[in-house]
This record gives sequence, structure tokens and C-alpha cells, in this order.
Amino acid sequence: MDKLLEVKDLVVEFPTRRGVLRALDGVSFDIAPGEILGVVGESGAGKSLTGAAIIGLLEPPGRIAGGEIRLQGQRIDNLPPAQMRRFRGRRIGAIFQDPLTSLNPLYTIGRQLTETIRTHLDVSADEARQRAIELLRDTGIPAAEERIDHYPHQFSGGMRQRVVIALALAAEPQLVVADEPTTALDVSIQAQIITLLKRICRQRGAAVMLVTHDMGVIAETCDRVAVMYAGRVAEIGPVHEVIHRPAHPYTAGLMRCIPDMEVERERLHQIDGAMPRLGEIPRGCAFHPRCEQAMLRCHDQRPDLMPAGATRAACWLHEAAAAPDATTAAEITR
Amino acid sequence: MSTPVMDTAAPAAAPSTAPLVVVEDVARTFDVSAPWLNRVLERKPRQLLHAVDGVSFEIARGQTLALVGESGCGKSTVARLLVGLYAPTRGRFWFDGQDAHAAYRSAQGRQLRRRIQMIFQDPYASLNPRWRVEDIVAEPLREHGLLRDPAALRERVGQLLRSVGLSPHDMVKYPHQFSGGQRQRISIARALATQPAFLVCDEPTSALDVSVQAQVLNIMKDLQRQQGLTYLFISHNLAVVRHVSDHVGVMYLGRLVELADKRTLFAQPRHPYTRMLLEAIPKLHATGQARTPVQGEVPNPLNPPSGCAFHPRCPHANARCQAERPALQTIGGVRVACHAVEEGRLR
Amino acid sequence: MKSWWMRWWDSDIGYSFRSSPTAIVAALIALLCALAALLAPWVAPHNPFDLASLELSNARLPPAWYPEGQWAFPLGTDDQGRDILSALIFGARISLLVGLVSVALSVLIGVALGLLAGFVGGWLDAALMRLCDVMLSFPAILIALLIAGVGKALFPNAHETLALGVLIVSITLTGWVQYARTVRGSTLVERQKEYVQAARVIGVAPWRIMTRHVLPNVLGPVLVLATIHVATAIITEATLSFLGVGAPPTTPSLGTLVRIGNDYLFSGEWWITIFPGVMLVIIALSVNLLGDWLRDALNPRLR
Amino acid sequence: KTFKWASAGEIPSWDIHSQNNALSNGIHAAVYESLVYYNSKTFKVEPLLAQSWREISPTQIRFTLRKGVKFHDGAPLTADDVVFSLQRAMAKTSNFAIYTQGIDKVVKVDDLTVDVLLKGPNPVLLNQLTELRIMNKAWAEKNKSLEPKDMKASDENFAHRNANGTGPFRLKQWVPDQRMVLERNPNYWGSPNTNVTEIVYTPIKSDATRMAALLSGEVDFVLDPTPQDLPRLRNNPNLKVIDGVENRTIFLGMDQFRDELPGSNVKGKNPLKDLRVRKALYQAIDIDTIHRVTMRGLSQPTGALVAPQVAGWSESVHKRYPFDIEAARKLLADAGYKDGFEVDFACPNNRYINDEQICQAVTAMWAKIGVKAKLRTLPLTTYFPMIQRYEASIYMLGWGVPTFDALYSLQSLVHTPGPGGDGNYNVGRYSNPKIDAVIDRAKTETDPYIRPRLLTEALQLHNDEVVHIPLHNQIIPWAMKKNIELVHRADNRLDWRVVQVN
Amino acid sequence: MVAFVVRRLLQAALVMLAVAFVAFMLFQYVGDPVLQILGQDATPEEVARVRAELGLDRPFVVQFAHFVVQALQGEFGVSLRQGVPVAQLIAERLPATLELALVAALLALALGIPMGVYAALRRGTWLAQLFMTFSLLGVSLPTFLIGIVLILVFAVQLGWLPSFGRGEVVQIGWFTSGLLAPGGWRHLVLPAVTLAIFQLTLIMRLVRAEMLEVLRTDYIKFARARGLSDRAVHFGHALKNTLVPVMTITGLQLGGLIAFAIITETVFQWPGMGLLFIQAVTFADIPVMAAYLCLIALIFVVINLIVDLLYFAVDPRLRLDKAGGH
Ligand code: HEM
Ligand SMILES: Nc1ncnc2c1ncn2[C@@H]1O[C@H](COP(=O)(O)OP(=O)(O)OP(=O)(O)O)[C@@H](O)[C@H]1O
Ligand SMILES: Nc1ncnc2c1ncn2[C@@H]1O[C@H](COP(=O)(O)OP(=O)(O)OP(=O)(O)O)[C@@H](O)[C@H]1O
Ligand SMILES: [Mg+2]
Ligand SMILES: [Mg+2]
Repeated sequence: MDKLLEVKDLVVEFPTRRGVLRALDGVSFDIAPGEILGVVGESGAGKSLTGAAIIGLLEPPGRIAGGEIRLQGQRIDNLPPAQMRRFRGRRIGAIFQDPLTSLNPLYTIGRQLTETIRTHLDVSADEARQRAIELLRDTGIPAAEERIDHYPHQFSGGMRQRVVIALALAAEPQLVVADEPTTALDVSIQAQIITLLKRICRQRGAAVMLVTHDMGVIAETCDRVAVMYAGRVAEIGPVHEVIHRPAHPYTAGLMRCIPDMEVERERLHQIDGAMPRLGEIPRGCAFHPRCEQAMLRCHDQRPDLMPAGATRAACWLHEAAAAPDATTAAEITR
Repeated sequence: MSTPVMDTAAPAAAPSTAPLVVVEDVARTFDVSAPWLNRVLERKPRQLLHAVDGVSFEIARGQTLALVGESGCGKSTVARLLVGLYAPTRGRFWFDGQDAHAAYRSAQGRQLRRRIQMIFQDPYASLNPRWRVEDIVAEPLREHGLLRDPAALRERVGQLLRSVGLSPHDMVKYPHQFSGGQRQRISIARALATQPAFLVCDEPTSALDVSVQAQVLNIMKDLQRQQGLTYLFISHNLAVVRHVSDHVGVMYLGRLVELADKRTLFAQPRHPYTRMLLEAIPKLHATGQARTPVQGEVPNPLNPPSGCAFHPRCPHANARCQAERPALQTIGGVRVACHAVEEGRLR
Repeated sequence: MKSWWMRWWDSDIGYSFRSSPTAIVAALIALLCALAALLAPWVAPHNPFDLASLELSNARLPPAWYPEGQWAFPLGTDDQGRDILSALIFGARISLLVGLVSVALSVLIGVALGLLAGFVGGWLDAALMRLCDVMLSFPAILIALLIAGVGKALFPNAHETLALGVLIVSITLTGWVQYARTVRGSTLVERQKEYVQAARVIGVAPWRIMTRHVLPNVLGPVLVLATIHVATAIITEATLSFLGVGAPPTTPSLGTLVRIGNDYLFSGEWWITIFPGVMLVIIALSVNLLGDWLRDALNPRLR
Repeated sequence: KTFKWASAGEIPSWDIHSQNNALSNGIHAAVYESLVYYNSKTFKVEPLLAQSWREISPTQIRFTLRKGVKFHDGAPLTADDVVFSLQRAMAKTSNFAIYTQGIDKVVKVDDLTVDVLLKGPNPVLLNQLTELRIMNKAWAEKNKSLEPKDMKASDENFAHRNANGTGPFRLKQWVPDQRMVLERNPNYWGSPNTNVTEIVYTPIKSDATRMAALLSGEVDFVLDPTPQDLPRLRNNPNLKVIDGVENRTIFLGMDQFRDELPGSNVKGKNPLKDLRVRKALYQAIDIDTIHRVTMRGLSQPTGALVAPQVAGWSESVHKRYPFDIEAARKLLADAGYKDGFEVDFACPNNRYINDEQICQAVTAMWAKIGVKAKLRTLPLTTYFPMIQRYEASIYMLGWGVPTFDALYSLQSLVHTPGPGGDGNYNVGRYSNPKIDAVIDRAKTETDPYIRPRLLTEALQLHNDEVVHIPLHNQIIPWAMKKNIELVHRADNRLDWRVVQVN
Repeated sequence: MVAFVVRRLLQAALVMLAVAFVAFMLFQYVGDPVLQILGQDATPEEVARVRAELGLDRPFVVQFAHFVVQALQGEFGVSLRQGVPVAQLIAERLPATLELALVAALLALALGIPMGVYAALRRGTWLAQLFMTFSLLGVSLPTFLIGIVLILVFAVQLGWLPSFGRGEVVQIGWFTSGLLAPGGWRHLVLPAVTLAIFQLTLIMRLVRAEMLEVLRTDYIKFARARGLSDRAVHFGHALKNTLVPVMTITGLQLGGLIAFAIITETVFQWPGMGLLFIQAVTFADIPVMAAYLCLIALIFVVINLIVDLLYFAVDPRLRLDKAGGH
């Protein structure tokens, strides 16, 4: 299968006074055309940074220090700014968390839409406006002809997020990076927006990288999911597999933390401790201090993604398949 | 976390069977009118926002009542009314048989404040960034004059921190040196300092990651078990609510639309809105299944729909729903405010 | 236990200080000026205020490196035979005194009123903010000019100390407004924060919440403003003295020195005016640089 | 040729009888003429509009007017105009009453003859008449300007902004604080020795800017260059500076009335009442250094209360007590102030040349004998009212003598305050019946031999008693381009009839 | 919006009244005009008479009420120094100050905004550093010093520009302009630059700071994510949002310009209101001072009103038709 987006060994660093911080440390994954990839993980795991690196909008002093990003085989991580700009919007769209602050309050949404359209497509002003109205209609904004001349503050939160989606899709990109598109919204609206995003991307054949905290959303929306921990991908694989047969201890723990509607437990499972801060990430597997199955080698050898059943996980436990004689530290200590 | 920090049976009176918290038809309006001059010139009337409009419920000792609902439905306002941050425009709040708002205004207010504490949503904003953890946790003790001796204070703060799973060595740190979950535990320690009987928790975990959320929820449950705490737990996350609560109240635009035992509510939601909320939860185990989400937007509380406030979004609404506001009544052991349920149109 | 100094040195602000050569140089210069001013009686070669020591025949000597110059007066003398260097040191002392005291007073008044307005709200807030509007409608120089003028007219017998007092009052009166507005703004924001509500739930008295919780959290911008205000105040003082309503010529501030020296601009005795002018600019510049740096250092977004 | 000049002030009005202000008097003189005028070189009174005059009696002087003089609007000069103008100067709203003192009335004899009737013998009538300029009666009537402009009233009188005189120049344009243009009067009766066809005046208040204007060649002449810039101006090859003694003496006065000085640390007595103290203060002043350093030579140190041009002046009263610190210290010690004392000292800061600097220098000199003078300097607007309220213990004053007669000074400054202008500027309220008697005698004495002696005697008594501490007579510098030729006048005004631009 | 304007107007009136009161009260102490009028040898009776004529003997409140009523009719009395109605004097001087202030403001804005934008966008480049250094110097140099140095260099040393005054002016209705007169602009250069420098540096620093703030916002990030060109992002989106706060401060500064003009006008002998005021102060010419203060306050108030109205033009959030959202 052709890959639309390929991220390989992506490293993002922040030079600071306490030395260089590695916020992303060898992130690799890919997205097929039309596919929806969910990205989950704790706050600070590096989800947003991955998205920002892909659309080339890392905030200085953040910089890509290694690895590569390819869109349809073409490297885009080292493009000159002017060229990268033409990719953004046209081939990679983006949606951010807060719909209120994503729109410039001083311009009508119509202006922001037509501006985007005309930046990328060679159309007349009238055509652009027509397209904008259609887009709004597609995203389910009633009376689009009228609302197009309204200002962002005249819309409710859910509507604004629809406008943002319309803007992201205005130039028909092949990939949409959606960074927590529903976190700022109401519980009842969330479902609407996710459904809309899913429908409209399917319709246009756009692939989506959906960053979220909400496992439920991932479960019902995505084809595959990547679980991130401390700047690395801990596990990646088909949604169903990851949720029901997590291969990485972290993923497993995470799944059990989620209060479940179906099963009732007196106490939730909890992963003790907290994700290490940047700059204090331990050697070896970043998760080992919290891992109940940590082995000796986890303390100083960092696992890469390796096949683990139907998914791929970065955990030495699964090297067993490759090197069956390895004993777990847990076994030794027990 | 092993030793209970204190015995909660502080009131000498034998634990009565009467509910600890009784809220009777509490309402709170806010005057959000434009300035006087605008009203005069633009002929606009005064505008009152009914943030909470006649809410009644009870919480028994050692139990948890959860309030759920969309943003802006008045959950936080209820919480603030109970802890005395707002005075109610109508209704009463009885705490342990005492009129709490009368007490807040009188000299006994301090006594009452010791027994009712609150945990806030945002662990980043609810701790003064310029104070040490030690001072933050000790503030209630100092303020109520419970302990004056510095050594005793430190000792007590250390105990409190240990009871929420932190180390007493953390005392000298500042809040920014902690993660979100740890901060929320500091908040809890502060709330526990005065040995309260009733804790109001306004979305205590909605700013936290699931893994951290689990830690905080577990601690809250442990404390309830150990100390017999009573909780009002506010959240919009139904999964969390299901985990922590004994009873659940569903709010819509300032009113309770359904109030039921947890199991009943989740097993058999009555009110169309409750059903809709349950429907909106993405199911972890139903991967890839499409759902039909709630339709319509959250109404403007300044200009609430007539009759049943939910009728514009309700698939079962009829003319009566548009005209008449349903009252909260007990139907089949569940308290619900819906004409359709009452009429048996909806089962 | 490390000293507060060490902790500061290790903190983010300390680091940003260490890594900014401009900040270090500015701080050194400011410190030097401040020290010189503070220790003026011991540092300065002469006491320019001691009239009995002045020799008129020493008047208008050029700096020492000129053939006519004398090393007793390194930067030359003014029209009264005062040593320019000593006059500079003592003048800086007065300028700094006026600047610091008036800024301190402005901060005190402004922060108190702003805190009150923001915290109490209601008519008090409205009234205070209208007052600020009125103050803002008068440009600072104009207010200062008026007050200084009126002050002089009211107390025609006033001597040096009172003249300085009038200066301080007039700069203070124009200065507090910006603090009041800033503090009120941040107080409104801070008041909404949950830690304040937490304190209320605990039952902390309002004024204690105001002083112990809110106040420390609104002081950051005030600090930056105040630093820059010191520079502005020094310049305002100089301008007022230049316009003739400021410090008296017998105990001249830098502004007075420039005003007096201004008469010698074309006459070739440039040192009488240029040195005080340069000194003034150096002080203002170093304080401004410090303020700029502090603004950046305290802004979490720029870190 | 155009003559561009500048000075710090602006004239308040073109109405010649409205404000008695030296600058405007000088400028008015280019447009309006008086009956008689000082010769710029000799300072003797010369005929101008009056061709001749003679004394019919001690109280009646007859003036014959010049023939063929025309106003700028073409009207001929007649006796009516003179009578009108002198009476206008005596009007209530006029500020020129001091120049009409002693005049009873003015009568027309015929078209070109006028009699001035006096209340009594007046030795200085002609001097007074130099400042009384003549306006056209018909023009004033036509333009409703019969009364001098009342500076307090809002009705603007025509003569305030317009002018119609007989002078060699006429007013072309006047924009206050900006620009005043005078142009040559082609029908002028005389043949002045000037090639100036246009005079442009700009007031420039800031000293530095005024100097800059001269240095950059934007003006030809500056009336009041700043003293400290003079060396540079003198060295500039394109410029020159000429200077001359002004008829004004700068001195310090002392409160000799109060029994205790406010602001002094001496309680229960007034040290300034003690002659020894006054003399000590006098002798502590090193006037030569002030002359050399502070004034840069632009002063004429003096021990007298009046300048040499003034009747009554003599070498003997001019001689100062010597500068002698030791003597001063001893005098103080004798008076019981071995360690000196504190005293209040007030000075103007924008009235006299280097006024503030002089006072500072004096303060420093007194400090050396232990007298701690607490100096404060004030702008003239607040200074003069303040000293007139007798609020200063020691003050500075400069006294000019427009009448060139020492009586003017003695009466105002030394005589015990009383009616009729006696002691009106005796701010120290010094009182000495002996001197009073001499001054009173001089008031009525017209004998040209006795009168100067009386004046000198009074001046000498003044010196003996150290009523004031004289400092110096001011020397006024004028700065101009090299190509300007003109005559320096002791009254600090330009004589327009002798200006040459080469 | 009507209500807004009405409220602003009421506030303005209040401010004006306060200003008038303060001004009037202060003048009670500035000096005795009677002595100015009568000169040094006035008799007590004369003084009393003139005091009565001027109404100075009446109670303070009455004087103030009288003053306000008169002021409302534009009647500020007669200058004690020049004997001309104050209104007329001010009208004569106003154009000079306005011209100076406007040119300085234009200069400050025309240079300050681009420099600020540049300094924000190209943070760290040597030119941006230069601008910042320059701006720091600008706020650290007292205006009078700048003026003197400019004269010294450009008028005296180089002789390029005139050092004082306004030169020829052309009358256009009530307004006079030196710009249209031949060579008139040469007179304007130095004072305008002097006056502009301080404002320029302020505006520049402000624009830079605001721009940096705005560049951090989500909508700018989103605009970039949409692939808009840098030009469109910086000047279409960022700059316009920057201008909202910049407008307020600039408005206030413009008022400040007129006040700062006092110093500039003194240094350059610019025949404007500032010079009039300073001279009025030295002569205790109370009517002129009062009128000047009230005029300054009026200008401030009007500018603020205009700025507030401009907000409506720039920021749609303020147009109070809250359709849809809440
Ligand atoms: C006889 C003693 C004199 C005294 C006590 C005296 C006092 C004063 C006072 C108090 C003022 C300020 C008040 C005002 O501006 O109206 C003044 C101004 C003035 N006096 Fe005199 N004066 C004296 C003699 C003279 C003489 C002899 C002249 C000219 C030859 C003269 C020329 C002026 C001028 C030109 C001004 C106005 C200053 C200006 O406009 O800047 N004064 N004088
Ligand atoms: N400008 C920056 N300077 C230094 N570190 C940064 C910067 N921006 C992000 N980081 C760090 O990079 C890491 C990853 O951040 P990122 O925003 O990608 O997390 P996230 O997974 O999106 O978290 P969240 O769920 O809270 O949005 C974090 O530890 C963060 O502290
Ligand atoms: N102090 C106040 N003044 C005016 N209106 C208020 C105030 N506090 C709350 N409201 C309004 O009352 C309504 C209920 O607010 P409340 O904060 O109780 O909602 P909530 O259910 O807690 O929402 P969320 O889930 O967003 O926290 C909202 O419409 C809110 O705008
Ligand atoms: Mg993120
Ligand atoms: Mg809430």
C-alpha cells in the first residue's frame, strides 16, 4: 500500500539553558491515504509537537534535529519556508484545539475562507465565495449564504469548530492534522464534530491524524492508533487490537485506567508515578520506572518499535519473539 | 496511606439517619443587564440570567451525589452556592440540620466553613503560585486557629500530605514543581485540613489525563471510605460519574431534569436528555461503530426556550412541551422532569 | 541551605541575567551610579554643596586633560568654580533620590488604589478609574509643571528640601495612574482565579486575601513598570529642572546642571552641559536597559 | 536692505501709551517720534519733532514744532496732535503717568506751537518728554483709539495692533511672538543715516536658540546675547560685539526694619541692623572676581548707588570698601557673630545679567566668613511682588535712572517709606532722618551748583551707613554681524536712524 | 453604540469639568495678576479696585461657576499680558501647534509602525537590534537635549536648516500652514523631528511588543497552517490585530505630543500654544493658562473619543449585535 505520510525517526529538540531538550526522540509512523490515525498519550507526551513538525510550524527555538518526514515520498521536513508554505493548506490541513482563538476576530469568516481558497487555487473572487458557501453548507452550518459574512464572535463554539474544519479543508488537502479538535467543546457537541470530521474526510478522501486524549473518540473514529509516551511512540496498530490486546505495558495500564461504562470496579487501576519531565527522561525505556514488568535491560537499553502480535510496540517484552531466551527482570526479581 | 489521619466522628451526636445535605429549591440569578444608559437608550429590559433555577436534592452521610450536564447548565453555580461563594436568590440549604446560608452570614460561619470544603477544577489555578505547599496546606489551619505552634503545624501538614500520597518532604516546594495530578492532591490535602464532613468537588479531574485521573479518583474514594466523607461531585464525564457516585443528578439549563440512583440511571435513563448524554459517550469497546449524536446547539441561557427548555433538541417534544414547563416528580422510583415520561409516551 | 542570592542566581531570572551581557553592563553601570550617589560625600573629590569651599576664581576650568585644566577638577568646573565631577555625583544623588522616592510613592499609591478598585469593584472602582481618566487627560509634564509652579508659589519661602518635595509630589501624582490601572487589571484577572476562591471557601478575610494572595501575584508587571518609570522619572525631573521649576541651583540635580550648562553650549565651555547630559542619558539608559531585560525575563512566554 | 534682529521679549502692544516697557519703547521709537530725543552718542537731549523750546517761566515751557512733518497716513503734524498725545499719556488707562509727573496741562498756542504748563519747577521735564511719543489725533478719533489701550479690557483698540506715527519706519505686519515687519517711510521728514529699508523683528525666548540664530546667520543683530557666549561671538570672524555701560546699578539690600529675621538662626535681634554686620557682608564680597569671572568683564564695579552718568555721582562715592575677609571676620566678631549666622537671601533669576550666578557667588563668599545665606531664586513675576511684601531678608535689586538724576534712586531706595513715592522700593525699610532731610532738600533745589552736592552728600551718607551693598553697573553687550554699523546706547535701545547694513 | 457614545460624552464632560476645576483652582496660587497689571507702584486702593473689576474678590465657588459658564461660550476673558481676547489668541496659535503636532505624529507613526513591525518580525537581526538600541536611546534622552543637539548640529554646524521660528505661512481659512509656503517645511523639520523622536520610539516599542504577542496567538498559527503567505499573515492578520491596542496608546500619545510641544516650542521658538502657555505662566496670565489647559483636556477627550469610535470600525466584536453566539 502506498504511504501518504511517512515519519521516520523524527527528533525534535529545544535548545534551552539546561541543555538541549529532546521533546521527540525517534518518532516513526505512517499514514495511508484516506486513513484516520489516532494519536493518544498523556499530556506532554509530544502529540502536538508531532503534528506541528509535520505541518512545519514548530515554534522557534524548537527544531527538527533528525529523522525525516515524507509526503507521498517527497521529503518535506527540510523544504525552504516558501515551498513549505505552499504545502500547508493545500496538501496538509490543520485543525487546532480551540476554535475561538483559531479564527481572527477581526475578519468575517467569509474573508478568511476566500483568502485561503484563493491562496491555493486559481479562482476568481466570486468562485471562491461560492466554494466557501458550499464548504460551510457541507460542514452543516445553516443559512450559509448569510452566515458567511458574520464574524467569529457571532458563532457558538460548535459552529466555530465547523468553520475551522471548513477552513482546514478549503483547499482540499490530502492530510488533515487535527490536534484535539473537540477538547474545548461541550460533551454533546463533541460527538457531532467528530462525526462531521470523519464524514467529511471520508467524502474527500483526506487522511487524518487525530490527536486526542479521549480513548472513546479514538475507538470509534480511527483506523489505527499510535500511543505516545515521553516523546516516543510506545505502540502503534489497528484500533481494535490496541484497545483489546495492548502489547505495551503502558498501553495496557492506560486502557485499564479509563473508567468503563460497561464494567464497574470499586477501584480504578492506576499507574503509579507520573510521566517524567523533559530532561529527566531515564535512560533505557522511558516507562521502566513505572512498569511492573520492567526487566534489567529496560533500565539501560531503549527498545524500538517491534512487531507484537497485530501491533508494533516499543517494549523488550516482545523481543521474546525474536530472542526467545531473554528472561524478564520481573522473573528474576520474583 | 495506611493510618487514618483523624476520626471523623467529631460531632458527638450519634450519626443520625437524616441526610447531611438538604437542598431545597435553590435558585440563583445573575444580573447581566447592559449598563443603565444602554438600557435606557436602546430600550432594552433588565436581563436576569437564571443560572440555577429551583434545584432540590439530598445527600446522605458518606454518600456521593454527582451532578452532570453540559457546559453552562449551572453545575458550578450550585457548587458555589453550597460553599457560600454565592448567596442563593431563593431556597434553602440545610447542612446537618442547620440553615447554612444563615450561618454563613453569622458568626457560626467560620465553624461551618471548617466542615464544608471545596476542590476546584484547575489544579494549576487553584494553588497560589507564590506560596509553598506547606503554607498552602496550613492556611486553613492557621485561618481557623486550629493549630498555632509551628512545629505542630508542620507535623499536621506532613500528615495531610501523606494521606493524599505525597511525601512530607514536598512541603518546601512551590506548586509549579509538581505535576497536575500531584497538585490536585495538594488541593485535596488543603481541603481536608479542617476535617470537613462535606466536600464539594467541581470537576476535580477534567483537566487531568486519564492515568492521573485514576490516581485522583482512587484517593478520593479511599478517603471517603476511611473518613466517611460526603461528596458533591460535579463532572461532565459520565464514565467518571458512574465510577464515583451513588446518585446522579442531570442538569439542563439551570434545572434538574433527572435525579436517580446511579445504577438505575445508567441502566434505564428516563429523560430524553439523559439518554442523549449517554448516547454521546463514545464507547471504548464499540470501535468503528457510527452513532447518531445529539442534534442541535446548547441554548442561550439568557433566552431559554419556553416550556421544557430541552424541547428544541428533543425528538419527543410536542405542543405541551413547548408551552408548559415540566416539574421534577417521582416516576417509577426515579425523579424526572419530562412530560413524555410522565405521559408514558416515552418508556 | 543556599542563600537567597544563590537561589536567585540559579533561578531562570538569574540565568537570563547571567546570559545577557547588556543586562550585566547595565546593572553594573546602574550599580556604580547608585553607589557613587549613595556614597557621594566619601566618593566625590569635593563637596559642591559646601559653599565655603568654592573659589570663584576656579570657575569654568576645562577638564584636566586640557592645558588649562587642573587635576583637582578632573572634569573641569562650572561657572561657580564647582567641580563638575563632584556636582555630577551629588546631582545624580538628587536625581536618583527624586526618581526613586517618587516611583516608590507612585507604586505605593497606585498599587493600593488599583488593588482596592479591582478587588472591591462597584462604585469605588468606577470612581477611581474616572479619576485615572482625569489624570490621563493632563499630560504628565503639564501636571508636573502646574504642581511644581503652584508649589513654588504656595511656599515661596521653601528651600531646597521643599523644592525636592514639590518635585517628588508632582512626579508621583502623574505616576501612580499607570500602576493603578495595571494592578486593577491584573487584580480583576487574579480575583477570578480559583486559588482566591479557595481562600474564600476557607474563610480568609477579604483584606487578607487581597494582601496575601492577590498582591504578590500582581506585582510582576509592577516591577517592570517601576524600573522603567525610574528612568522616566529621572528624565521628568530633569525636564522640570530644565524648565526652571525643579531642583535649586545651589543643590543642583542633573537636570538643573544641564539647564545651567545649557547657557554654555555655544560658548566653548561644553563640559558644563555635556557631562551632566551624558550622565543623565547613561543613568536613564542603564535603568531602561534593566527594565527591558526584566520585562523579557519575567515574561514566561519569551523564555 | 533688510535688517533682521532678535531679542528675548515681545512687545505687549503697539499702543504707545499702553505699557511702559523698555523694549516696546525702543521699538515704538522707530515709528512714533517724541518731541525731543537723546542723542545716541552724547546722551544730550536733542530736538526731534520739537524744533526748539524755551522757558517762558519756571512752570511754562514753549515748544515750536518742526514744519512739514507728515504722519504715515499723510496727515501733517500739528499742535493738536501734540496736545492730544500728551493728554492721552496722562489718561487714566495710560501707563506713562510717571513721565507726565509734574505736568499740569498742555496748551495749544498756534498750529505749530505748544505750551507745557508745570505744577512746579521740574528739572527733568525734557528727559521725561523723550518717552512721550506723538500720535495723530484725527487718526485716533477715526479709529476709536482716543484712550490708551486698557490691558484689562477686552475691547481691542485699533492702535493696539496698528500704528500711525511720523517716524522713519512704518508698521507693516505684526504677528505677536512670531514676527514684526517695519518698512521704510518714504515720506520721512528727515534724512536719516540709514540704508535699512525693512526691519524684521523676531522674539526668541530661548537663549541658546537666539544665539544659534545669530551664529547661523538667520538674524543680523541680537540685542541681548548671553554673556557666556560673548567670547565665542567675539572670536567669530563674521560677528562682532559692542558693549557699553548701562545706566543701572546692581546692589544688595538688607532688611533693617524687623526686630527678628524670619529664617535666621539669630533670635531676638536683627543682625542686619548692625552697621558692622552690613559692612562685614560688604567687605566679604570679592567684586573683582565677580567682575572677571562671573561677568566676564561686563560690569563696572562700583561703591555708589548710581552710575557715573547720573547727576550726584562722584569719584569719592564710587570708591568701594576694600575686599578684606579678615576685616570682615573681625567686624562680625565685634558685632557678636564670631561664628556667623543664617540668613535668608532672595534673588531674581531672569531679570539682570547673570543675576542668579552673582547671587550664588556671593553666597559662597559669605560662607567663607561664616554667614550662611539661604539662597532662593525666583522669576521676576514672583520675585518683585515677594520683595515688595517685605518677605526677603537680603535681596538683589538693579536700579536704573531714566532721569539721569540721583534723586530718582535716593528717593525710592533710601528715603523712609512714605507718600509721594518716597521709599517705594526701600524694601529693607531703612530709615534715617538725617539722610531723609538731605533728600527732601534735593527735591526742590534747582540750583545747578548746590543740587549735585546735596545728591553726592546723600549718596555718601548712604555709603557710610552701608544702607545697600552696591555691586556694579551693568555693561550691556550687543552682538551683530560684521556688516552692521550702529551706535550702542546706554538705554539699551537701537537708534533706527543710524543703522547701516553694509 | 449610541449608548456607548453618549456614555463617553458624559464621561468626557465630567473629565472636562474636573480639569477645569483643577486648572482654575491651581491658578489661584500662581501669582497675582493685579500686580502685573498695575505695575510696581500701585496704591492699595487701586489694587482693590482692579481686584473688584476682575471679580477676584468674589468667593471662589462663584468665580468658578462664572468661569465655567463663560468657558462654555468659548469666552475665556482677555489675556492680561496682550489685552486680546484669549479665544482669539488661541485661535492664532492653534494652527502652529496643530501643524507641528500632526507632522510629528505622522512622522512618528509613519516611521514607528514599520520599524516596530520590522523589529518584531526580524527579531535578532542587526537592523532590528539597531532599532531597539535607537528606541532605548530615544526614551532615555530628554526632549530638550535632543532639540538643543539638533540645533547645534543642523543649524549651527552644518547650516542646513533654520534653527527657530516658523518662517512664512500660508493662510487657509482659519488655519495657517508653513508647509505650503516656500521653504516653510524647512522650519518645520527640526522641531517636528525633536517632537517625534520620543513618540516614535514609544510607538515602535509598543508595536513590536504587541506584534510579538499577536504573532503567538492561535489564529496566526492557524493562518500559517492554512498556507497563507507571510505577507498576508504579517500584514493582513497580525498587524491589524496589533493596531487595536496601539491605537489607544497612540491616541493618548497624540495628546501628549501637544503637551510635549511646550518644551519643543520653547527650544525652537515655535509660535504655538505651548510657547503661549509658558509665557502665560511667567506672566501669570491666568485666562490664557486656563484656556490652554481646558483646550488640552478637550483635545485629549476628543482624541480618546475618536479612538473609541475607531475601535468600532476595527473591532467587530464591539459592534454589539450579538447574533447567534453568547
Ligand atoms: C527704577 C527702578 C526699577 C524697578 C524697581 C523696576 C521694576 C520692575 C519690575 C518689578 C518689573 C516686572 C514687572 C513687569 O514686567 O511689569 C520690571 C520690568 C521691566 N523693567 Fe523695570 N524697573 C525699574 C527700572 C527700569 C528701567 C530704568 C528700565 C529701562 C531703562 C526698566 C525696564 C524694564 C523692562 C524692559 C521690564 C520688562 C521686562 C520684560 O518684559 O522682560 N526698568 N521692572
Ligand atoms: N517551546 C517549547 N519549549 C520547551 N519545551 C517545549 C516547548 N513546546 C513544547 N515543549 C515540550 O515538549 C513536550 C511535548 O509537548 P506537546 O505539546 O507535543 O505535548 P502534547 O502531547 O500535545 O500534550 P497536551 O496533551 O498537553 O497537548 C512537552 O514536554 C513540552 O513541555
Ligand atoms: N458570576 C456570574 N455572573 C453572571 N453569570 C454567571 C456567573 N456565574 C455563572 N454565570 C452563568 O450562569 C450559567 C451557569 O454557569 P456555571 O458556571 O454554573 O455552569 P457549569 O455547568 O459549571 O458550566 P461548565 O461545565 O462550563 O463549568 C452560565 O450561563 C454562566 O454564564
Ligand atoms: Mg497538545
Ligand atoms: Mg463549571
